Amino acid sequence: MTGLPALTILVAMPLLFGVATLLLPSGNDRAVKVLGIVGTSAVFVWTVLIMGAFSTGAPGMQFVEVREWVPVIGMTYHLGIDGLSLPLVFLASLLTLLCAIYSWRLKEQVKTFFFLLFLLQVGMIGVFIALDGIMFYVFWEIVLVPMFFMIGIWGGERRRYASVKFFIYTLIGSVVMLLGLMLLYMWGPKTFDLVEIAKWGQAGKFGMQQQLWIYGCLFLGFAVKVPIFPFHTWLPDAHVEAPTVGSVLLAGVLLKMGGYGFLRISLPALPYAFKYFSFSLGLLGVIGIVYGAAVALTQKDLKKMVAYSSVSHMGFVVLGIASATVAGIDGAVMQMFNHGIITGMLFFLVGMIYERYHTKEIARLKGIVTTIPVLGVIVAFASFASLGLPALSGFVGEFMTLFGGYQAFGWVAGISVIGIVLTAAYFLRMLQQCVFSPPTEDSAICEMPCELRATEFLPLVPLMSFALFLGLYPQPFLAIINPAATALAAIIGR
Amino acid sequence: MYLNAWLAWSPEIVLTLAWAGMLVCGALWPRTHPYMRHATLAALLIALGLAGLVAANAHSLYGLYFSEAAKLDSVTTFGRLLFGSAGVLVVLASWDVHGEENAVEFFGLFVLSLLGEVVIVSGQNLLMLFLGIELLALPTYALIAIHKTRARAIAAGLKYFLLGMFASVVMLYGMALLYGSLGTISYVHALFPDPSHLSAARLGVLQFAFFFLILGLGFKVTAFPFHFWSPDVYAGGSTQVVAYISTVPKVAIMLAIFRILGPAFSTGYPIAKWFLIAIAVLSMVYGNIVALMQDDVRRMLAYSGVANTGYMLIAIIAGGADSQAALLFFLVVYTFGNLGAFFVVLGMGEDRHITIGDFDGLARRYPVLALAMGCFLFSLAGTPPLAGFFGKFALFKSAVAHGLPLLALVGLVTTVISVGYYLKIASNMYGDLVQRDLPEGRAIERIPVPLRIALVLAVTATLVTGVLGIPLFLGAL
Amino acid sequence: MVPPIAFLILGAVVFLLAMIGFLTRRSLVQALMCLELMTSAVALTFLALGRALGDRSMTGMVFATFCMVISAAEIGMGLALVLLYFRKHGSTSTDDLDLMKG
Amino acid sequence: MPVALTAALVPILPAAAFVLLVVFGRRLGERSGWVAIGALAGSLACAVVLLVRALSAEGEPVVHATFRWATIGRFGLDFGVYVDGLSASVLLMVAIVALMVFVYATGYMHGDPRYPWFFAVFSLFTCSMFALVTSANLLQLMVFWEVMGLCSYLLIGFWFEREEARRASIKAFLTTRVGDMGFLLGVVVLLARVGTLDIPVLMRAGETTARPVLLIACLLLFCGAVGKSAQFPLHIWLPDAMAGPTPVSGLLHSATMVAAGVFLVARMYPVFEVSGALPFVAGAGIASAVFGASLALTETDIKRTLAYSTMSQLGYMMAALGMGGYVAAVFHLITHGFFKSLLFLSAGSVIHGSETQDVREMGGLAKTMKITSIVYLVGALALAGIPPLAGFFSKDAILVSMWAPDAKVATQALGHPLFFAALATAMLTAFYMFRQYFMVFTGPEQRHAHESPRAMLVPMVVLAVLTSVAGAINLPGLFPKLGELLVPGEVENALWWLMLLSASAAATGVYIAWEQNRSRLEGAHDRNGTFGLERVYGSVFIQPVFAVSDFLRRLNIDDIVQRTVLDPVVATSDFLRRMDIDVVYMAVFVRLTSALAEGLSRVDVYVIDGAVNLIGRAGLRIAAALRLVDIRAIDGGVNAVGGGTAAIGGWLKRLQTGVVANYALFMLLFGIIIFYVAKGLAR
Repeated sequence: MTGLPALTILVAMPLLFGVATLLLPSGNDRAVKVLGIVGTSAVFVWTVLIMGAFSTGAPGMQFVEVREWVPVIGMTYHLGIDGLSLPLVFLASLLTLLCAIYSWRLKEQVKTFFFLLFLLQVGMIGVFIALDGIMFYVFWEIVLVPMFFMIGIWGGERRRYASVKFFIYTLIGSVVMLLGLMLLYMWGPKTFDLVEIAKWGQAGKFGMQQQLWIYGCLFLGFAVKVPIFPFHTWLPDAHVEAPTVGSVLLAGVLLKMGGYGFLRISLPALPYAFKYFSFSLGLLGVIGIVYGAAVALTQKDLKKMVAYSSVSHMGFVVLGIASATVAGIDGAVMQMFNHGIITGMLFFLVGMIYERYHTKEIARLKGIVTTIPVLGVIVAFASFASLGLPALSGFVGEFMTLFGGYQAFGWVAGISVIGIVLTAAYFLRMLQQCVFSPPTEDSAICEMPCELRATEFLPLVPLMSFALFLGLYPQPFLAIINPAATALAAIIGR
Repeated sequence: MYLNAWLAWSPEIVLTLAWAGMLVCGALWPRTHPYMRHATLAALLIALGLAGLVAANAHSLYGLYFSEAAKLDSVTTFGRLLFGSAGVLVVLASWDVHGEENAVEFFGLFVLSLLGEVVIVSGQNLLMLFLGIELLALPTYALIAIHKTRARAIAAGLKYFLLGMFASVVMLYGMALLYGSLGTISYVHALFPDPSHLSAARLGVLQFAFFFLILGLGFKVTAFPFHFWSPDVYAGGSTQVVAYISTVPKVAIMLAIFRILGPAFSTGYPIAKWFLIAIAVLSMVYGNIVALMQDDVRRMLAYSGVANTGYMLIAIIAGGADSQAALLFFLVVYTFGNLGAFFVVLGMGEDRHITIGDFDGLARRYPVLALAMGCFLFSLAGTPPLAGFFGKFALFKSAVAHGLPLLALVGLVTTVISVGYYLKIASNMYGDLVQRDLPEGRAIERIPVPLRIALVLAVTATLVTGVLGIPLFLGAL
Repeated sequence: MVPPIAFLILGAVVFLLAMIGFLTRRSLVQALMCLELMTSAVALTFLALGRALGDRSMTGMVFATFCMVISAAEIGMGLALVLLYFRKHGSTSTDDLDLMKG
Repeated sequence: MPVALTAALVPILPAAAFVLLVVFGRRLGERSGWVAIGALAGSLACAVVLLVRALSAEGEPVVHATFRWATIGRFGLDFGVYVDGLSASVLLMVAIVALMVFVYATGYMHGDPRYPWFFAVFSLFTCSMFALVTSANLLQLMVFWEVMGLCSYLLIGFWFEREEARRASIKAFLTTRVGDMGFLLGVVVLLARVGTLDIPVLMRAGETTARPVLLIACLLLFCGAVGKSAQFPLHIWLPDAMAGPTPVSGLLHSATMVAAGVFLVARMYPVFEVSGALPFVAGAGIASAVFGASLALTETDIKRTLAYSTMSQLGYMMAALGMGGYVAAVFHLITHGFFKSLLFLSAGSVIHGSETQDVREMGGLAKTMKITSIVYLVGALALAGIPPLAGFFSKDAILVSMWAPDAKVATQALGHPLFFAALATAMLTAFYMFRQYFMVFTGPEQRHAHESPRAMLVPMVVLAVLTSVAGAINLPGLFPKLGELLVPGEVENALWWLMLLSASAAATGVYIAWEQNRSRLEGAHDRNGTFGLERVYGSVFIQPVFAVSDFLRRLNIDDIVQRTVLDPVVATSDFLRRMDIDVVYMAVFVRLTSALAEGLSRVDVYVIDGAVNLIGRAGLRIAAALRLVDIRAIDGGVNAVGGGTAAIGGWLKRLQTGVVANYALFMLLFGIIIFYVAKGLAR
């Protein structure tokens, strides 16, 4: 690994595989699928290798590649990875691989699909390893296009509306974020190199007023992506219409880009503004937790319920980030990872249910555990993981963000426990109605064959293992995040 | 020196010769008509090659020529290459349409207008600018009107002509006033001097002069209040010509504007600056919002053109070297994106309005065409990693860097609006790729091979500029 | 000797009148004539300015000359288009609203 | 075997059984029960070893071994095992009871289609209780606390085909979760303020941390205990939890779920002591004790009656803890574990045999179910506090602790009212238990019943024996082994008069029950509703209590919760869902934008094109007039090649110049306006 530009390879690999997908002769779907799985596996293996070579104790960037690129616009070629980004990169490669496996039974437009999947992976991984503002933004936006097509092509009935809404809504946020990045450039060190900008910010060279303005601009971009209440309204629509794989990656990885942005850019570059707004941000996080859970409680559509649960869960991420304490940041990254794992699993499951019952209406789904015991049990498992049951990974992140929130904001953070209770309520209600219930006459009927296929079961296994393992023993994972989180918290002085 | 001049302007000489040859042959031997397109293409390719050679010998050939009336520099070279390549694409797109009928008129006029554009870009005084504009404009009036079947094309041409002439004359009066108040028409150094050297009366006259000048130039680039002709003409004219006039002339004039307004402009002439800012903002806002409501794709593209003009004006207002680089890059992006989009419309059929609904299910039935259109749309919308993003990014960054963050904000927000109508087409094209619950769109006749080549070239240009071209363009210039 | 300013005023007045004519005339040909008149007014202005400024490079005169050249080309083009239009639509009943919409 | 491993094995063995049964359960079939039992037996053996060690440890912890579970900045969370006298004794009780219940369950669950799944979850349930008891870290304790909640959810809802089971399982999970949120916050506060969650360190937190902080933290922790131990007002899940299979109730009500709350307070006792939270604990405890007993009075479901008695007994323990009766509470926890599991298992046997849960439909079962009736009697006597059964001693210890509270935590002024309330409750307890006993086992036989299989009877008998002798572990003054184990060096004094008093209170209760039963049998025609209340003589005392009980039943706290908490929450959620801000956004932004766009394009269409059309139409009129005047001239002109200019003019007048002139005008006008605006801006 040493000597090789590991991160360039990491982000180039999916791109090359994507192009290779396009070059395959049309008509041979099987070959495309094999290539898709091989490609995503290769990326995953490479990620694991990087993870293995990553030295855990060091707080700084590793595998750094830095080069002049386009000096006219102040752009550098700067890649690097640290404890914040590594888990998210891992998440992105893992979920893409699982999505590729899950898509084994895709029948139409296979080539397009896998190309989009690879393109999506380029963006997802790129965002987390880019250390240049422009590269960051480019990867950030690259993600939109394949997702737009995934929703627009394989989506549900209102896919056109949903895809355009998704695109435009998130774009509004990100263009304003782009303005923020430009202001960082203009008022800062006249380069888009995020490391330089962070140094500049920590040296206190941004004026207070400047910091507030830039923070506001960046906030909008990140907030829409996370999504932070009240910028979350694109999420349910996008999720409900998106195909399974789209939902998995949307919830699993795309939402994390917002939280990551706060940690990577806002906090190190704008410590004053971050501190200034930290309470408001935390409050928004708490509101998101309670609000998302409250709205999820009466949803009639299974997928929409899970979508709102994302709003609630990402609220914890926001709370943790806002606290800017070690525990909060640790917890936020942990929670991002967990949410990716668990909600990804839930969306896979919703997809499987929909495929079998042709409905996502909670009222019409009954007796899953009696018809398909394995599916039912896994749904229950995922639900409990999602509602933050201790011993499963969701709890660890929630606890740590809550702890960080308490350290920073005191009792206000405590309000979020209402959200936890409500989360339990809507998941249990769903379980009671759909899974642990006898089938009735008017309930939807499972189309044969009901049993899970290997390509469906396989993606669930690693997700379940992670949910369990990280819940039982999070230390190895925390050891990766901790140095970076400690360094970040030190900037704010918490 | 003479030899140098011949060498330096050899591309234009080749084109002029080709033009003359085409006219003579066309008049004498009607059998040569089908070969006019070949001649044009060859001439363009040769001219491009020569332009490249000239650029390679920049150290000995760059400089002022013809009593400081024309300047050969990197901007001129840029113009030559861009106009030439765009010209090649347009010729390919017109290959069958104007292959035999009206061939002499069409290709002759076309070459003439290209020459006009080079004059505009290389010119160093107002007279050259005026001549260039007329040389460009007069052929395009006719080109719009030349159409095999469509009666409306002539009406459109007439409308374009009358309004265009009106704008030119008003601009001409503005030039006269400029001459009167400044005492010179040359902008080799700077047309607008430091205002402290001018008397109050002259400054007063200068205001009128500037207004008239911008009216004339704004008309050609379809800036906001001077754009009214463009939707009508775009919808009425023949598509390949519309593709041409929506891009290349705009590029030429934009470059000219950049040359005219010197460094003193942005600090010394606040009224002029605010005038341009107002025009830019209104163009972006108005163009994008009205485009959102259009159903006819060509009208939509016309309004999107208005909006893009607004974006280009941002660079002009910002001024400075980085803005120039940004502008040049954006112009390339805009040219290929817009040309490509019009070519797709051309490929979908000439006989009637192409509406957004016609794109329903295009991706399923004509995947390559849809892919190309998607490419152009996303580039125009400014989505990374396509070229459009870097173009817009560079523009907005230059605005921020020159202390105009709010202007950049307007640009960014209106970009989002623009995505609305671009995506409407994209989602129509791809909406029923898998689920087929939508009505069938329009059936398409076979797309001629030259047009296909043109499309492929445009796609390549869009992709290559985006992915690889950034350092090339932004770094080198 | 008449001072140059008088010619300038004359040029401005003619330009303005021609412009008003262009804006109000309903006849195509009249509009073309108005355009010609405007061009002439500009040419006059250039000449007057050239003299007023005492420009030795004769910029004003050159400009005025080119004004004439262009206006000749312009009227040729204009009439050709008008004629073409007339021919196309001559024998059929014209759908003018179509034209209005472009 | 190192002692740390021994301690770790206690929860690990059932956990292994859980994994084994989940994976191979289907293949094992009904053998899976024995797998679970085998694992549990191993745990029991380990627990015995631990207790033996604890007895010789003289107050020092037997085991304290940890590993780093998570590092959060400067905070380290070390999970592991920590066993001292308290955990060792509770562990043994849990192991014994659980083993008995497991054996019982092999009989009870026989033939159930989800038999392996039942034992899997049951193992996990036990495992989490073990792990909770041996936790070295408060967060670890909380983790298993919640896992136990999950298991209770799964077990209560085991027969999810029944609507009530599903409802009850959700209710149990959610209600306890409400309390758990307090627990969670308490843990957060402790970690933030004390800086550690290691239980041995936390127990000395009073030395380093301010009292108000600890008070808040302890009250929050206590919320969790209230939820788990079904204390007022979070007790509502407990009666409904009867919807699960009886072995579940047997374990849940004695050794695991509800015991956890009391254990938590006992575990954190030093902190509670310092913080000043104990009076609150006492208050909540005694309220639950009285409340539970009163609710049990008018209950007719055999298991629900027992459930209310659990609530009441747990209230006792809490109250004892609150009054400083630490040893008494743990003592009662242990004895209660035995006799309550005994009672539930016997009740299960009764239900199994008579196939009803309503005591009014039973009667005379002693004839057919002899063993069951005997062991039930033993349990009932123990619960009522009749000497020399275990319940008598432990209840007595509690009463002692109230009469003479620990001076550090409470005064006698607080203790005496509590004492009398507890005494009255003891009498009520004896009353409702024996009323139930008489109704079920004596009197005329109402339906055919049969004795339960041996697999069920054997554990019951074993438990009955244990119930009879368990009091011996802490005979006040004679053999205070438990007290020595828990609090070395402190000698509890026995109050003989108090023993007498409590025994006689219990006896009074039994007597009233007997009397009432007699009167009931005499007027057998009136068996509905209130047990012929009006005929109870000598009930000057009991009458108002019944009235209160009836009132409480009518009040229906569930309904209140439903109306005051759940309904508004659901309504809010529904409101939010309907009025999602998306709608507002749509209204404000999208509509605004599209209105703007519409408006602008109207400007284009109507103002500009409209003006154009207007003029165009005017032109048309003129042309029409022209046509009228000289139609031939025009036709002629049209047909003539390159016709006269006038004709062209006429043509184009109609068509073209209107548009052009207007466009040109607009260019000028708009341009001038913008220019002047710019001029204003420039200034």
